[in-house]
Amino acid sequence: MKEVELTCSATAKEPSALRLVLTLGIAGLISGFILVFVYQYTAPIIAANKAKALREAVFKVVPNSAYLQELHYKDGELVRVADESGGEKVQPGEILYGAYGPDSGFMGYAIVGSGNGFQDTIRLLYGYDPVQRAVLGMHILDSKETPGLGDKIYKDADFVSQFSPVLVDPSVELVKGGRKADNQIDAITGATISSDAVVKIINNAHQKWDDKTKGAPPKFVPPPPPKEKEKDGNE
Amino acid sequence: MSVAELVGTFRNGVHPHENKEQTENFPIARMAFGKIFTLPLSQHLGAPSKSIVEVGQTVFRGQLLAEAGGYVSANLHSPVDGKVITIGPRRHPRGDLATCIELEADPFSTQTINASPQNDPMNMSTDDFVASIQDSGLVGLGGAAFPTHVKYKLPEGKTCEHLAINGCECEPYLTCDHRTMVERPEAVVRGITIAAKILGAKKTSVGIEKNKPDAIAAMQEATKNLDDIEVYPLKVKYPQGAEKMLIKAIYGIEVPAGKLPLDVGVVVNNVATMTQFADWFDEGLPLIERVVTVAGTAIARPANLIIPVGTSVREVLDFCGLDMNTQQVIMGGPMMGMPLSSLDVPVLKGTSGLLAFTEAPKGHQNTLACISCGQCLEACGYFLNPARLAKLAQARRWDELDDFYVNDCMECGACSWVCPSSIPIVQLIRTGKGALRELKANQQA
Amino acid sequence: MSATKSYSEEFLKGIWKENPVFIQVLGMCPMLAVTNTAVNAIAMGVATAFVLLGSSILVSLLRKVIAKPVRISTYIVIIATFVTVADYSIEAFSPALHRELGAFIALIVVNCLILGRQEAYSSKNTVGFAIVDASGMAIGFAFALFCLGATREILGFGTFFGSPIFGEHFEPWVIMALPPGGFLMLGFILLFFNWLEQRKKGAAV
Amino acid sequence: MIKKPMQLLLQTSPFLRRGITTPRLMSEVVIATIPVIFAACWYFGLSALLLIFASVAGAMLTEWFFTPKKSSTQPSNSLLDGSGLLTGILLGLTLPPGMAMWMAFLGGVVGISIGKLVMGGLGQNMFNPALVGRAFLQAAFPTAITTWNPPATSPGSLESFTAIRESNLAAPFMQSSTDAVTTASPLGLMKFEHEPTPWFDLFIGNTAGSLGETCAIVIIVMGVIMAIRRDFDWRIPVSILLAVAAFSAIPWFIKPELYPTPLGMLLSGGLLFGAVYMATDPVTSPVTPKGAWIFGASIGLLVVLIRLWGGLPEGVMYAILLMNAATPLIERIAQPRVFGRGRSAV
Repeated sequence: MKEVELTCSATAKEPSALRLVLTLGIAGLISGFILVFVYQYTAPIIAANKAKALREAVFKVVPNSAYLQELHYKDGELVRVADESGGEKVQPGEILYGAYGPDSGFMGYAIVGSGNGFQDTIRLLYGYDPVQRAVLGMHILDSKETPGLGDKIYKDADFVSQFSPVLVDPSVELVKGGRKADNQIDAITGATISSDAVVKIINNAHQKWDDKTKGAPPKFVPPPPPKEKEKDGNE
Repeated sequence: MSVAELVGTFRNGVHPHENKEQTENFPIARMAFGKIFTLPLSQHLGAPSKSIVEVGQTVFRGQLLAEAGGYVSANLHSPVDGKVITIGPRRHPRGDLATCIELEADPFSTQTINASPQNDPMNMSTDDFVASIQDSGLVGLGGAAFPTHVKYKLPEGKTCEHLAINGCECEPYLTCDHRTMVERPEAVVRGITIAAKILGAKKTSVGIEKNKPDAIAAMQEATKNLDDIEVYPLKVKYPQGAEKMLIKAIYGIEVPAGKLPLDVGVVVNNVATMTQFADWFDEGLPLIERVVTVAGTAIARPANLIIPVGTSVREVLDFCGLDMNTQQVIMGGPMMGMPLSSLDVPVLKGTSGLLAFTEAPKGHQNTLACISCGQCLEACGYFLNPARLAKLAQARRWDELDDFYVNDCMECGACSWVCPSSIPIVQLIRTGKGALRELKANQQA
Repeated sequence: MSATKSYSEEFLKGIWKENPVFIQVLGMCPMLAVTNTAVNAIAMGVATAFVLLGSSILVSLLRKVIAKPVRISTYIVIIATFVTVADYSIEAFSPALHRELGAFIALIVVNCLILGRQEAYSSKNTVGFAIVDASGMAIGFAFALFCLGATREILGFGTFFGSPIFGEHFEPWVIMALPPGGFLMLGFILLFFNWLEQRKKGAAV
Repeated sequence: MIKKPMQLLLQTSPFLRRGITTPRLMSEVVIATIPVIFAACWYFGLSALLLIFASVAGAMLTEWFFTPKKSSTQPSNSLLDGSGLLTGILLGLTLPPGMAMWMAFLGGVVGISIGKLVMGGLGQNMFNPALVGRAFLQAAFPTAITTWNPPATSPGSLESFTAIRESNLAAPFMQSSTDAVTTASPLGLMKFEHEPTPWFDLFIGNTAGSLGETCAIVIIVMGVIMAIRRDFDWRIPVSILLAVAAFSAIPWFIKPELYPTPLGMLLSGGLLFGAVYMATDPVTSPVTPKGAWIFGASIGLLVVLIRLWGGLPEGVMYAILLMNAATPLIERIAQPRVFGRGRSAV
């Protein structure tokens, strides 16, 4: 590029410090204004998107569910995260989701698990029924597995459908050449390591939550509808 | 049991087709004298000699024509009875013009030499001996033409334990040393006796490659009553005739880089030089003629000929029946010799062979990419990395050549011979050496 | 700078003669990472175009105000602003796309193409020319991304804009869907452009 | 008759040449692959020929397309030196028998273009072109290249020779892995099932694997012949095999039930083929004798590491490619000691 000026002109007077501060100040001010405006406008939409994505995932792994609420384990029982008023914030890793049917009846839990795959960390969500002691469904949230091979853990419908349901006792087991028992998953040919990772993640997550989900599930408390409306009205 | 009998050679090296059968069984013959003799004043290593004759002066065979121009220089004698016709520039086999004394042979002379034996060398002091050899104009007859007397003047503090006599003749085609050993073993032994006496060498070793069984037999026969001379049959391998390789082959000693054989107590001489000692001291014959192998595909009657120094190459080749379609004429051996651009150049003191070919060796024309096969490394007697040197030279990275010891290279040509991609490695190394020398000179200036 | 330059010339140079990817080899990071499908490539191209255009206009407007010693910092602030705007907007309106492009949207900040245009052009030209130059460069960049993305999608997934073109038995070239495939493909495309160039030269001789 | 003045050639010494040229060396290696090709046909039938043909075609066509034409009548050197042909054959021999022909062709194209031509042609390439082609195929078609067909049940019979695998003939861009009969390679069996393969089967080649790598005996014999003819540096295969034997013996002594025997390591997978035909590529291996030892031993170590503890059952290809990259470095530190000097200072 011929236009590039390689050196500052030596004859030009060195600008004052005030000028430098002013320049950056103006740039920062303009930038700030734009960002505040954009953030104001997009933040609720982004939040709504995220919530919607999560809901969809939960409803997928717990079939026929229609409502969900965030739960966490406190003082020997699972309680709603929403009940925490002013208390310490709950870490995302300590949250699981209770899924409820259209009649507000408890359908199962949706649990997030993560662990090492073939390439990178795999994050997944699985539905769990503490009564049947079975995984109801599995959905990969995040993975960078090899396209065409490892990515079959979410692209291959046959593999995914094996998780609805699969028994967790004594543990979910990976086998080759077809599943023979209700706690078995048939590995994807050529992607044994990725399949194994999925099964391991579920087993690990189950170990963590097994005892905590043995008690009675908390009741579904529908969110107060007027508040939502108010927000919508503001827009 | 010596190291030589166990090993019998040096490490690495190559074995080109010997091609000696053309001449190895013919006795040495004498070529008829020609008309014109051209004698360059510079036909040895070192300073050119200085002419002491005038144009028109009549000279006789064996008469001194030019005196040594310095310590590292040699005298020059007339090979014929005749008349000096010019002293001026003539074509040198190197290709350039050099000052030469041109003689016209006397057509009526019998060309017999009227010389008398020198003093008894066995009773001479070293200094007298050295002066005497310098008078004889003797230079190394193996090819480099290094004035012989220099080797016999041992520097202060150095002693010579061993005298190594080089009868390898590892260059293909050449058989002049071979025939000399077969036909004049007693002259070789006489020379060795003189040399060993002067040097004070305790033992003399004659290294001969095993492809010359008759020469080995003749030398063994001639030395069977002499305890201090031993004949070593060596494995046939090129470049075994190189001084340091020969020392390694016979004694198993590596001469340190940049040092002389004398630093490990060895003096190396060619067999032909030994016969010259005998001729000079016993008959008074200075170096005015030598045995030359004339061979090659373009030669109808290959031979080993005694040829007076200064004879025109054209006369020699025509005498041996030169083919009309000759493509290449080489003075010396095919591995280290020099190509002639013209046949009208004289035979020199260092000329061991004249080879003429109807076609140039194949594979020279197409240089291919280096595939790093490493064969040049296995050929190099000095364990250099010729491929790397050639690449550096080609890339003109002269200063890096020194890191890979380019100056240790003796340019034997084994790497070029072996290269499957026909890369002119030696040529590139020569170029690199020259450029490096220039670079260093400039840096010092 | 000569006064005779025309708008059309300034516009076209970015698309072909000084194409940011094929000729200047700029902006390699997004180029290699997110061009595994045509859609991703175009989205990245549009996002970059938005940032480039926005910051070029602003820089050109402020070119008399910006003090020389802090100009680079100022450009970065301006560029970062537009990148954040683009980031938020994509996340709000197309979460799926945002997930695909991931961190590479934020990395537009360090795309040397954008900073390069500010330093080399917008800071020295009027708004009109800055817009024309930025549009040309942006289109050139997007075009290059598209070439790469389309080829990689066809080879890596057997689809074009998501619709299969080879039928169901297509064997995907896995590597083309991975970042190394970007390197390979870019190499091949550069090879192709050089080959074209050489042929043109050859024809001219 | 007028005597024509002689035209004397002026060259520098030496005036003799050994007469063994690079194309001749290449063709000797090509000839040395013929028994391997024959063994491949014996066990895998016509598929072997089809795949080799396809990869050779890919390699040669690319070479021809990109090589500057000197004149219309005289093809340029690089096409005739046999290196492209050799690359094609070697690549073909490293492919599984069920691979699609179009993939083999593509491998040849990539191997020559990226592996050789973009680096500046023969002698300039850093990586073995055949392995570059195979690495590309491995990255692009990981399923197809690890799908092994079992060898013919009655090797050498006419039916098993002419029975072409359908997957070989897959149309360009289409899947090749439709063949139902697949099996695991000996290395895969050992790694994932801890099930060793009888060494005699490995020795004669009656196992699943790439076309050229299964029959150990043929490769060993050809390797010995080539080493005697000095077509390559014998130190490289010898040091690779010694290193593999040595390094794989250690874990085997500790846990014989979990790790393969050193003999099994030597005979299975592409180790012998890689050591004899791939690692010995002169261009991409060190020229110095010391360098050859370092190069070979490092390959052996890497092979053992990848095979026993890596994610893949086989590691010969990556081991060789990695050491190819290290070759200039090795050459730098492994200069030979110069005659009459102490340790080389470089």
